[in-house]
Amino acid sequence: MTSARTLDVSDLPPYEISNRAPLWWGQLFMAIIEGCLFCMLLAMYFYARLSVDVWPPPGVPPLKTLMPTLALIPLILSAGGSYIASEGAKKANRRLMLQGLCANIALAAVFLILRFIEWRTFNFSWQSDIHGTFVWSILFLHTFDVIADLLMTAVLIVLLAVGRYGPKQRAGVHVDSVLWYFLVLIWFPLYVAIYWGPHLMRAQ
Amino acid sequence: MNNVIVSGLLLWIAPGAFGPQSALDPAANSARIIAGLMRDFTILLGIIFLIVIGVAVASLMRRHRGIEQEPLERAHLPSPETENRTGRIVGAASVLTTVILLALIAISASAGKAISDRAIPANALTIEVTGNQWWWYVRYLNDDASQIIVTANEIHVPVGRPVMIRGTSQDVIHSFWIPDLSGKRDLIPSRITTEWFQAERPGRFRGQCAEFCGLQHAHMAVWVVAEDEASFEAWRRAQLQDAVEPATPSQQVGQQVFLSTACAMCHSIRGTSAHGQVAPDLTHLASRITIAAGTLPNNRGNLAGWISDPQTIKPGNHMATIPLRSDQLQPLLDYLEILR
Amino acid sequence: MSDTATPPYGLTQESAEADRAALARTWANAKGLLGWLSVTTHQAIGRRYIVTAFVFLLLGGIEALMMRIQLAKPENTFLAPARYNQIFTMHGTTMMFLFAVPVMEGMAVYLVPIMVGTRNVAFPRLNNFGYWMYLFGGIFLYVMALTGAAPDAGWFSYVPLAGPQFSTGKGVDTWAQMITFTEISALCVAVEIIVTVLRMRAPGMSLNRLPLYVWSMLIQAFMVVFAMPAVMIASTVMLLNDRTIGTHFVNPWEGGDPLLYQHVFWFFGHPEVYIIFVPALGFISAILEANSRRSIFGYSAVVLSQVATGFIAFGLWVHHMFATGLPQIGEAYFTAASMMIAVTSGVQIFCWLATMWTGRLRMTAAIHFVFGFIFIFVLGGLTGVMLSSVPLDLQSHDTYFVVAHFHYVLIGGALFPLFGAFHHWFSKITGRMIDEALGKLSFWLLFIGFNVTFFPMHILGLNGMTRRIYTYSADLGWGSANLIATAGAFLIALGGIVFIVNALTSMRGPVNAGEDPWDASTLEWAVPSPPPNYNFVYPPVVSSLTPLWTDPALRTVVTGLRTDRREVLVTGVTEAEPQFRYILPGSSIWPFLAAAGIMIGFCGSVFAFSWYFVASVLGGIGFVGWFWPRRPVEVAP
Amino acid sequence: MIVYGGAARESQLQPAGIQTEPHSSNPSEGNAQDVAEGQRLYGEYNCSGCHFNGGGGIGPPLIKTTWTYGGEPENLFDTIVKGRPNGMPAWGAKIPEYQIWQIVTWIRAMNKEEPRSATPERADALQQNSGTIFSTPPQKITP
Repeated sequence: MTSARTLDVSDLPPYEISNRAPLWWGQLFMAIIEGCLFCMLLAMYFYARLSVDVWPPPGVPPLKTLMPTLALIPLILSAGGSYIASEGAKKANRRLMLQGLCANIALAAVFLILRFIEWRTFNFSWQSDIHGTFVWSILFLHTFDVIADLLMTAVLIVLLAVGRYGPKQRAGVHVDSVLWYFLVLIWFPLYVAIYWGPHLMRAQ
Repeated sequence: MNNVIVSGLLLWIAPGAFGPQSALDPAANSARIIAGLMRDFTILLGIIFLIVIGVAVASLMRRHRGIEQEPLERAHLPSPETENRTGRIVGAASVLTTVILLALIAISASAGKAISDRAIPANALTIEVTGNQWWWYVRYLNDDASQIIVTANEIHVPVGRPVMIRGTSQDVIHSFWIPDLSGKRDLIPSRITTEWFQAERPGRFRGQCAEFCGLQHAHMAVWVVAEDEASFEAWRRAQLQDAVEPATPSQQVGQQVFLSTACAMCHSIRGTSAHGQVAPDLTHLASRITIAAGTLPNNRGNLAGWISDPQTIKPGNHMATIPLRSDQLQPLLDYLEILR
Repeated sequence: MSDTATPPYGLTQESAEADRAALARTWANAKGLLGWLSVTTHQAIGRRYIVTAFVFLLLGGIEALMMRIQLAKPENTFLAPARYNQIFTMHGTTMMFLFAVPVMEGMAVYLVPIMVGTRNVAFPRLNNFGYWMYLFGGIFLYVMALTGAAPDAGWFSYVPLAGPQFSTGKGVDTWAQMITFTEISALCVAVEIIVTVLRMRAPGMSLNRLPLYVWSMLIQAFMVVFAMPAVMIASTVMLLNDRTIGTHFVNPWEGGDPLLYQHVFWFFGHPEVYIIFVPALGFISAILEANSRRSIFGYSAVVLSQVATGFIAFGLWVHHMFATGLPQIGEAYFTAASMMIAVTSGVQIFCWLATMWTGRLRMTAAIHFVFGFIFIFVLGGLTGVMLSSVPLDLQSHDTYFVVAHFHYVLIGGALFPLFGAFHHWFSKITGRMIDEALGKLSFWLLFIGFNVTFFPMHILGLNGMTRRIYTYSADLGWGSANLIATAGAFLIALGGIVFIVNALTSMRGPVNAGEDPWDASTLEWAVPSPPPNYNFVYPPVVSSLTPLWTDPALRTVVTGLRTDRREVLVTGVTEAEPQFRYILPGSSIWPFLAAAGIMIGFCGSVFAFSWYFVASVLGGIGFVGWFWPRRPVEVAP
Repeated sequence: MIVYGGAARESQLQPAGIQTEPHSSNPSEGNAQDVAEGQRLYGEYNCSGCHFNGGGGIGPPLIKTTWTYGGEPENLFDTIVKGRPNGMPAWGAKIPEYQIWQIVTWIRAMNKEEPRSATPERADALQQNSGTIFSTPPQKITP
């Protein structure tokens, strides 16, 4: 039986937890879709900003930048937690995965709490004017994505805690970090636009 | 001469005479330039189309003429020489296509520059057109406030003088388009958009709203009357006058009916106490060619039908149906007919 | 001749038979209604997409006939204005969102996995979820339309007409939310196609051996990924929120701008029409290759042109807005971009003509449709070049000249290749040959009917007939051309009926199509027709661009994939070298439940914003159930 | 049944006469089209000139719970048709009846008494602007 005619693949591993796994690519394209969404929102924000003379409209003070700047710290650290979890997933180390995910969810929760506190200081709603509409839409969509990702992380934590996990669930832990890195990275341009935009653009 | 070619080219297919609203029968500089451009594009692209279809049909027919083609069954590829020769032909055709398209971009840009907003001459007669849901508010701007004319659904322009249309809209997006005179320009609620043309021959030209604007988008027409300088001046001076005073008792009763019922709530007749701005200005209603934004010719019968039941003629339009008795309607018609 | 008749060299007959029986058991769909709802094999879901999209094509066609009857003569009273506005909006929305994009996805979901030599798409349950979202979206639109809340602001719903003040009732909200459904399903299929084509190809199928149809679907998938988020924002975030919670994205008096909506919508709008058109280019390449007995001339030229089409398509959306008075320099750029995209289509047309000229054509029904494509699409493309010039567009924008143009490029550019593809792959999908004579008859009816209907519209448009008017007065001289167009429309309907009769009668014949009736070159002709759920008993190893022509017996195959669980081979992106095996999930009811939960929430969100939380909770439960691990959790190597 | 003009009054003289048909039902109740028409007419007939966008100014506010002449649709209809002392003109002869019902429906929509699915969430107008709904929008001159 000459092997030239048949390509035997039975010795190849039945799964792989790395960025070569199809699930990782699926999550990457999910991040690209969300990225297109936020980039379009950003472009619209600048379109509206340049079509109006006074930004933010009279009666609305430019947003205070202290609280969101503080909130950046837990956000960046939570990406670290996600990195630890994905490394643990590769090495099938349950303790490392649990630590990483719990750190991620805790720090993200701190980020969200700081954001909800900041929301109470806004004196405009999405119904007040174009500035309110954009700020609230961008903040709401980003928060909704963050919460959705946290829920997925929570379910993964439950699975790991119960011990009912296999290679597919470890792959889940690994690819979850892709979406989280994206959510952290996309927040920076949005943050600069919403909070620093009015100050920078007022300079001319 | 050239628009005969254009119309000849296209007309032999569907023999429809030019209506009063046709881009193929230009009467102003903008429309003439565009019609010429249309002729050039049609001829050039028509030739390309015939060549491509010729090759396609020939390759279909070639199979039947029994020309011994190269044996494909084994290699499924013709000989390398055929491939190279075909490669050169396809390459040449692609380069030719690119060159033709660059040429088309060039002539399109030059034509565009000639009719663009930047080419508006300084002494243009400025007309402000505001689109409302399903009628046009027209105002002739003038530095001297007493010379400002307010009318609706009909525009008179002098032949030979540039005219600039400044357009905006009161509710939704409309589009001001007189095919015989120039291209269309959208009227957008938060912007002022401008376009211009210079009529070259007198005539009556019909235009229609070109951007879908709701229930009666189909019946939102505007008539443009291009006339020589003298008659335009006469028309303008007539429009400046206030409404004619009612002479006969029937006309006076008609005026009372107009002022006491809902008509005065929306319409305005300068010289009377009716000053509603949300509906067309009726000071010179009788001088207009049509009523209800180009829907009906302006005669007594149509006016009566329109006043008694506007919803049947233009379903969904904003004119209220007012129950008028015949002893109110006839005098009202008598009064409206004197508003020259 | 292929893997059914003689087992590949070195494997005994019995082991091949045993593997086939095991695979049939492993890949069998679950039985009963529950099984029908939870099927995850790509052939079943592909067929469902095609049949559902065809039903919506018929609905759209009926709406078109009603419009043509109303416009047959001046001052006609067949449809009241309100009803006519609803009908033309439903016609446009059904054809664009519920027929054109899903049918191209359905064909891709069916054909791409077989053509790249694998057994299923990358994410089978996501495929199931995508189909249900599409079906629920279509049902939601038509249920709301038939109960009085039909959208009536046009298929692109310009604001402020579609805004909260000028479009009362729930019609436009339904339109906006329906788009969310169909675009989620389009995104699901796009991500699956990208990952399937890039990661799960047969070993040896490097990128320069990828069939042209698979290239078209890969490019279309990337366009969907980058274009659909824009309509997600235009329809849901801007229009629906403006109407239901009072945001001011497009309120001109509060700083918003109606043109912002137009920019965001057409940034999606123009790639959308290329998303419909690029797969049709793939059909043309596949049909021409099989029926002209030679591989397509200029393979790399065609692929590069389609990639260029994909990129340029995102750079020319403003030619829909030339009449809004944008600055001159912007219009000049978009004129150039709109004209340059004609070059890429031109190059492909020249390559196909070269293929037809140097090949030996068989006059099958599919080739008739290819000729119909060339005739109609080239004419539509040339009127497109006319429309990309600003001065000409100012005269013909929003007139019947534009209606004629986009029907030429959409029906000519997408529907004719699609009907050609139906005739070409009918034998593969159903196992029976479709009748060629009836096929050619339906072609001539469609071809003549189409030209009789839509060519006079060029003249009507230049004679001033604007778009979307429910009637016109007699003295404008448009009556005769409109009557001719209405007659042509009925001819098209007749052609459609002949095709349906042809398809149904051919379905009743014996399953005798065999594997490769056209002696074509790509891998889908190496599996039985209709293909079993696992496609290949032993996935082939590919050694050339046209595997079935250069190596008909497919002697080199992949062995070693386990037959007691659904396994596929993951290979490298460029050279497709085997990397590792990948276990696919079986049937699962959870995607259907997740889709149903999200549907309940999204339908409610049209009436109250809080229903989005219902959608999140129900959808969340569905997703958690979806990836909750089954026993046994640990995977044996 | 709400006693018509429930406030204590010394004399029996009712302003603007006794209301004749107290219980005619509102044909435009809950109809989204009529609510939108009422909103348009509220601006076109210049009700906003005195009542502004419901907040009141020259005329009394129209978004409130205690109505001097009754807040039911038929009371509002009667107020508009017959007018009221202290400045409310009688619109009976000036505005056709079906349009008065539309304006009444819009007033009830302002008071959130119409179903939400029939009421537009916002108008294409300035939120704080108390003037007529048809204030000309801020003009941006493009060329």
